[in-house]
Amino acid sequence: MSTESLPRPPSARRLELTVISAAALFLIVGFPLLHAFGFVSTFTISLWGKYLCYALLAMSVNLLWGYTGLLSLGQALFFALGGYMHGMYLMRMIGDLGQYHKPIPDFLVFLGWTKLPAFWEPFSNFPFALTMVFLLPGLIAYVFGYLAFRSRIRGVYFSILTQALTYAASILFFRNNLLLGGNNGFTDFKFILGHSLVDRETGPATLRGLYIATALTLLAVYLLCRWLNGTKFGLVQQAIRDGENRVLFSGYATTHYKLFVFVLAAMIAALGGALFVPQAGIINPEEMKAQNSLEAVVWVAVGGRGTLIGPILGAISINLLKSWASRAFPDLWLIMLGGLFILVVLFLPGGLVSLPKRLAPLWKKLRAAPTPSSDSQPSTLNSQLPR
Amino acid sequence: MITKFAKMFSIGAVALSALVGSARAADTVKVGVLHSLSGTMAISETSLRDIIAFTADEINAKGGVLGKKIELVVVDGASNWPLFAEKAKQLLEQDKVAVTFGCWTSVSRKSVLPVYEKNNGLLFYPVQYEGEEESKNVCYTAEAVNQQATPAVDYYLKEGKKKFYLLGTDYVYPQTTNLVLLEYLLSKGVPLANIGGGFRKDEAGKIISAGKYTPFSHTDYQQIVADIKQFAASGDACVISTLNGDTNVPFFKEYAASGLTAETCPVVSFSISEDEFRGLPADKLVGQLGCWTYFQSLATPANKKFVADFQAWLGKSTVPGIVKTGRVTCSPMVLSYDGVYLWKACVEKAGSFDVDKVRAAWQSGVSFEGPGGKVTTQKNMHLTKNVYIGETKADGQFKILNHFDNVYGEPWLKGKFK
Amino acid sequence: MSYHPLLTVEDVSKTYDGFKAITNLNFYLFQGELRTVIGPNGAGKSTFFDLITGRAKPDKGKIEFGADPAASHDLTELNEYEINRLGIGRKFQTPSVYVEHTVWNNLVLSLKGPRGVFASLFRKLSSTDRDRLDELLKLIRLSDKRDWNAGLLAHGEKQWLEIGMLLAQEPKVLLVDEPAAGMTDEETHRTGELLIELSGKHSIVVVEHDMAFVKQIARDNQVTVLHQGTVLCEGKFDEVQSNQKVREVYLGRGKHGTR
Amino acid sequence: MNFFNRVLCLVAFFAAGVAPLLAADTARQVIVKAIVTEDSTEKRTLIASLVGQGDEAIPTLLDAWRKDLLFFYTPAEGAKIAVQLVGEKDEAGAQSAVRVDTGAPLTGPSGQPRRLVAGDLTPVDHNSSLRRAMKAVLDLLDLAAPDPAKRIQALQTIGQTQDAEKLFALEARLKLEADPHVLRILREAIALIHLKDAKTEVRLAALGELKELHTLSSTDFLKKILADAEDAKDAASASAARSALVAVERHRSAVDFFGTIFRGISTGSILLVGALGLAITFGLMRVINMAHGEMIAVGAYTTYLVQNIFGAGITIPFFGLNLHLGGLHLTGSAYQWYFIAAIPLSFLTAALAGITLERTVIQFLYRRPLESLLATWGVSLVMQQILKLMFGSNNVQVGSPTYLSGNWTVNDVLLGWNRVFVIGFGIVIVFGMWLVLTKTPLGLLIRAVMQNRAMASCMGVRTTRVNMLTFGLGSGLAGLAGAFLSQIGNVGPTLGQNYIIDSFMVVVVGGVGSIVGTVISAFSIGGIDQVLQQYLPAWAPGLGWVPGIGSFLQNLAQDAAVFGKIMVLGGIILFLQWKPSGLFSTRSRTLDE
Repeated sequence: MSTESLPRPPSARRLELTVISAAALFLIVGFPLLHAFGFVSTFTISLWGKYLCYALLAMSVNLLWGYTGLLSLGQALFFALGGYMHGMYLMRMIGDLGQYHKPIPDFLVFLGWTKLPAFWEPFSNFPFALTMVFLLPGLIAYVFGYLAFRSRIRGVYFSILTQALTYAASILFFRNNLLLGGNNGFTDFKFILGHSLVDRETGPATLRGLYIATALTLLAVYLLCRWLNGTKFGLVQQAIRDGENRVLFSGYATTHYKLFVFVLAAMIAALGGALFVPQAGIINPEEMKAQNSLEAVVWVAVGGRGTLIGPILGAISINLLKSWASRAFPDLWLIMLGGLFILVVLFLPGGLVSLPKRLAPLWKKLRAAPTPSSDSQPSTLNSQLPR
Repeated sequence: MITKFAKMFSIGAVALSALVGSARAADTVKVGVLHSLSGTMAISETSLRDIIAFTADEINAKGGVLGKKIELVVVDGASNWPLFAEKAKQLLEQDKVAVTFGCWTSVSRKSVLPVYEKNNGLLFYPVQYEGEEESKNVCYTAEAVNQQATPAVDYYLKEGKKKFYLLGTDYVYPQTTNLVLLEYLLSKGVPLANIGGGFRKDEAGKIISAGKYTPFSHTDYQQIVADIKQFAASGDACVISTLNGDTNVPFFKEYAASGLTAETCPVVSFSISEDEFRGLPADKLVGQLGCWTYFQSLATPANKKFVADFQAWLGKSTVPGIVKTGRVTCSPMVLSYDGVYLWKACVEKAGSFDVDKVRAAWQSGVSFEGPGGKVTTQKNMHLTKNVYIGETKADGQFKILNHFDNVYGEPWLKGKFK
Repeated sequence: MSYHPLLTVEDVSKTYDGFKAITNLNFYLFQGELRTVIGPNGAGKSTFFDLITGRAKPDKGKIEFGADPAASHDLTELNEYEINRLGIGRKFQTPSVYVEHTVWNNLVLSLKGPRGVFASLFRKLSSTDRDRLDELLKLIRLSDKRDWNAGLLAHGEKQWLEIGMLLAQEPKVLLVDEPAAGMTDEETHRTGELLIELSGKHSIVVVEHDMAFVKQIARDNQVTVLHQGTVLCEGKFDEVQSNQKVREVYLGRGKHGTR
Repeated sequence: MNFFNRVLCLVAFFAAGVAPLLAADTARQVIVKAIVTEDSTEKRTLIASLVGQGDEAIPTLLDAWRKDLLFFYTPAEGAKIAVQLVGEKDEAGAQSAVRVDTGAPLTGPSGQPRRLVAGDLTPVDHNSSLRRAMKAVLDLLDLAAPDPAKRIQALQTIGQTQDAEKLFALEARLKLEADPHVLRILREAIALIHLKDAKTEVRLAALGELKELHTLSSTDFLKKILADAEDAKDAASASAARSALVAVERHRSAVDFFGTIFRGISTGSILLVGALGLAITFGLMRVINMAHGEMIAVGAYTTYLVQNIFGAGITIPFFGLNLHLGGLHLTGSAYQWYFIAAIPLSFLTAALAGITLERTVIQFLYRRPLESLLATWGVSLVMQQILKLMFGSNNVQVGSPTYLSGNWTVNDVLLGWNRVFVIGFGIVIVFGMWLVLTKTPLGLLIRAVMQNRAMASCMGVRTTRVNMLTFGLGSGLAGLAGAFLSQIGNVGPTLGQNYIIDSFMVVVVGGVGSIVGTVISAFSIGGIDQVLQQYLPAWAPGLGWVPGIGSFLQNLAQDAAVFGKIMVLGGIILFLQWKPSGLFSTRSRTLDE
């Protein structure tokens, strides 16, 4: 079913489609090609790979917050859980090439273990690990979401509780006794699906492959969200954001819808985390701190919540800014970042994507020329943000 | 839509051009500094950035290394481990630094280790650590467990202590240290009943490690101190603390409030140096012990000069955001300082900045007379150095009680004392 | 009327923090009836609707739905959406439409049909559905504004849209809370006409303040007067209007008759 | 003990005291010998030989030694002399010097008394083993010390060394001792020494005595006796030791129980003072202030500043400027007042910071709670970094005033004064807040505005001002919390992060908008946390039955501090199933609550 809600002339839609296709083509094909021919360094491509993983995390936050009005501060947890599940596979692939040259992961050796704990066994199998990437975060999201939504915990209470969940999980994962590496987490990965991550000859190609996989995943998630938006599900989702009670009185079991979105978002975040781990080279409990969730929320806010492209834009631009500022102004960059968040929330609630529209009148005044066609505004959703 | 993407890519382009970096001047050599200047670890690591800046200025004033001035490339790891790995890649792949001085926590070292191994870089690591690692791409100027923990236990045994309470923050260093200490204490005839803090068992129920572990930033030590108080009630007890960073403050405040003192039940802490002391209630710690390879109170001329030079440098330093008052020197700082000089010595011995040649020079054994005494490089990438045991004073300094000279740095201790 | 009521509310009480909103309320609604409920502010009209629609749970009493006593549903056990799915639609006092959605989509969301997650993902609108929506749009006179965001509509238009949404659900019982508020006289009249037209097919409960409007729609139908959470009296509009007790507590206090 | 034994002891006691005298060395000379010798074992032996001597110089000199008041003085004309510096310092910092060996004033060549400056001299060294030896000497002297705490410490040391030679002195003391606490330790010390007696009946009697006393400090000795008796197949001793141990363990579980209750209350108080400010800003105003933790930090840093102003002053670098705050250079009890002065000041600075925040950011976000969460998070990042730039990234040192140091021990249950103070303080501010909210015009306005902003505004209430003041009050309470937390934990730029999540939990569980709920939830969470910390390790072995992961769970439960916290958080989520709006919810009839 199409919503037929946006009265946009076909030309604007075509233009948007062209731009997005061009960008996607560049990110998926062009960029790796540049790397393959040596115009882009491996450092840059794996850096961008990480940014795209963050974009996946931002997409998941946006699916919840931007479209359903659920501000989850637990997305970092699912991101990290996905990372851990994939990380367990990668740890098994190290084989006996670790510091101790033992067949079990290094941290187990220093904890005094001599054989692999039973729950580690199946993670040598990639399909199993991949299944767990979706299954475990999905299951946790399901149980937590079921309990939270059932008792009608919403708004800021939901945020606070998800934050508490993340916090509880992070302190649990910090324990070495959990046998998941404690503070050190997983690192020193060597192989993924038989390809070396560290070899000087083949490593760059593996990283390029990972980058392409990430870009493709991002595209797939983008298309998924786009499709979702077009269905009645998308309508219900946004209706829940704008007035959940009304939806209830229209006969929709909002709990089921929210639960579905929550689990879906958890899985998207987990997928992002799973792709992140081999490219970043490490996963540890820091990754699931509530601050990371908050940061992802800020990417969405800066990019533009409730839009498809906003979160991607926000995640990439903020991380670029971070990479640059943490080096150029090591003492001041946190102030800059914090200040930026405040300013965006106060003065640009629509985020970066609303900037062209915001600037349009100004542009008009300056040029005294017709606006770059008012129909290029993305959708009414962007311009009129709900509370 | 077009404008959005134009913006996105203009940002990208700016960043890319910034990342590619400018051409290198011929008469300098780039040296990376990779510490956390923000986030939780900034507490400790900022001082190391300062001391390296000082050392670089000192060396440059004397003509540099092989005639080249040191050009520092300082990056902020921001206490974020993936960012550490990213910054390490940046230093090695973009900036092409000759050597990096950096990391504090084990996890940051572990996160950058693959990067250094892959790019064949060289990392100097200056902070006491758990051992169990020996990478040819890391120069461990740090104290190994046998240069800190076991000497402290020896000292306690000589003092007639019979009961040992093991307490630490839950991360690799305390876990490994206590694992080694458990073996060591048992090998010295201390019965299990006299080791406090709890035990960890494997699936067969065999004890594999000991100790009480609290999380990072833990604030509530009431119950643990009450436990120690009971443990120490019958006398001759001591505490071996591997508590990290700021958890020491609530621990010692609670410890003092419970009436436990250095005379009834002393605590030896492996993570409190003069620098950490600046945030601790020193009056509550008088008489507690520390064990390091350097103390600021060392009364050697070399050390006195070092301390004075550093203070003078601080006075006129232009490093942004540097704290100038109330500064002290401590073991990780001195090991960073020694590290820079050892690297210089190795480079000069090798006659080249090439990592393989510098490593070969290191492994051949190079010595340097540092503020803490002579340090000598070893084939296993560690350092032989002097170990000192000191007693804390109300002014935040240590009174040196005992010293062990030229202790060989041994990273692999597990299973050695069975 | 010998047959079983469609909606049975018996001996129901509800307290909020010691405030007795509803006390021992009895109310019966029959198939096809158009019932008007009046009462002063705080008489418990909204709470009454809340109890029926599942927004609030009664402290005691019975609320049942279904003309067949053997297959009736206990509404106190059900959620808002479950009650709605049984065929009880509610129009709120303040217009509550999806302000971020277009008029069309507001109706699409309300259209009778499966409400499950998977149906919403994969089911498409049929041409019958479209015809039905177009028809409704015409009825509520918003055909030319079908692509407007509902938030941009005037107050009265929102009321109409909400009525349209209610109709799209094709409920058995319509609970209508002050439909005329914010409408012009002409619109009010039209609303009244519509409600009258709908009665018979649907059972309708209207809560209203506007006495002219009440008079218009009540006609020969029953009017219930609520006071302090309980039924003060029930009867034809004229009977009620002339009831002494009612005059005392309600009409006597305000301006007589209309506002 | 029979007469013969008593005589023997008497002889031994005197022998110990007289022997050095016979060797013609006075106590002072012995001490000088100990000072001079390089061999630490000999030092200890010499010090130990002072035991039981009546010379008054012993406590004075040993005490001076321990306090670094003994020095080596090397006159131009000869060998170094050990001296003690006594009396007031004059303008040059010099004090009069007394020779350690004779006790006479140190004189110059012409016989005039010399005055020396401590800084010019080398202090005489000591270390902890030496200090322990000194302490053993002093302990016997301390048996008659006026301070009961000192007597207890002396007795414990004597008892634990199980030195039969000191029995006589202890028994002599037994007749004089009136303080029941000291008496208990005294009896324990005697019994411990008797445990080493050659006679079985004496040992059995001692075991009976220890059973009656059931002191915690006797545990290890009893365990040893039990093990020895079992080895020697001495059934009588073994059973006596076992029953004494049972008594001790029973006492220990009582101590643990009451200790846990106290710790639970104290943890609850800390949660409470941290959460009270939030109960206002979040509970009443519905503003999610993620910078609440930084308000706590502002309060803590204010305490730090006040401490420094009472002391030597402080210079704060800030964006290139150096802000100098002069010190009052107070000493002694006047200085100790700094904490009292810091309490209102930390309230004021944090309140001021809160009002600034409200005016600049929050006032625009009253209707957008989720966005206020994001903006205030940005504020929290900025504030952390500013604190870092001003005070450095290191933790700063905040000392405890003397009246908050130490503890009050009731029947082996430790009650730290700082904890007792926080509990009292928690009660005071809850009461104060109740007064402000219910008995003052401001409170009335606050409640009016928070209940219905529009209505209050129509009634002529200046809502913006009330908002500002309410937010200021909430932030000020956070500042107060900071002042107190500085007594318990560390003071650093990220201090607030440690408390923020807990504080939110307390408010959510208590029911938003309810002060009573906040109080009850703080104490419940604190209590449960402490109970789990105390008893989880004991329950841990019970997890062994779980197939496959039994030992895994056992190990995990060992980390009681963490596992307890996780269980509390899990419990909160389940609790909210039962009461979704917290313990005490203010039910609302409006649609979207």
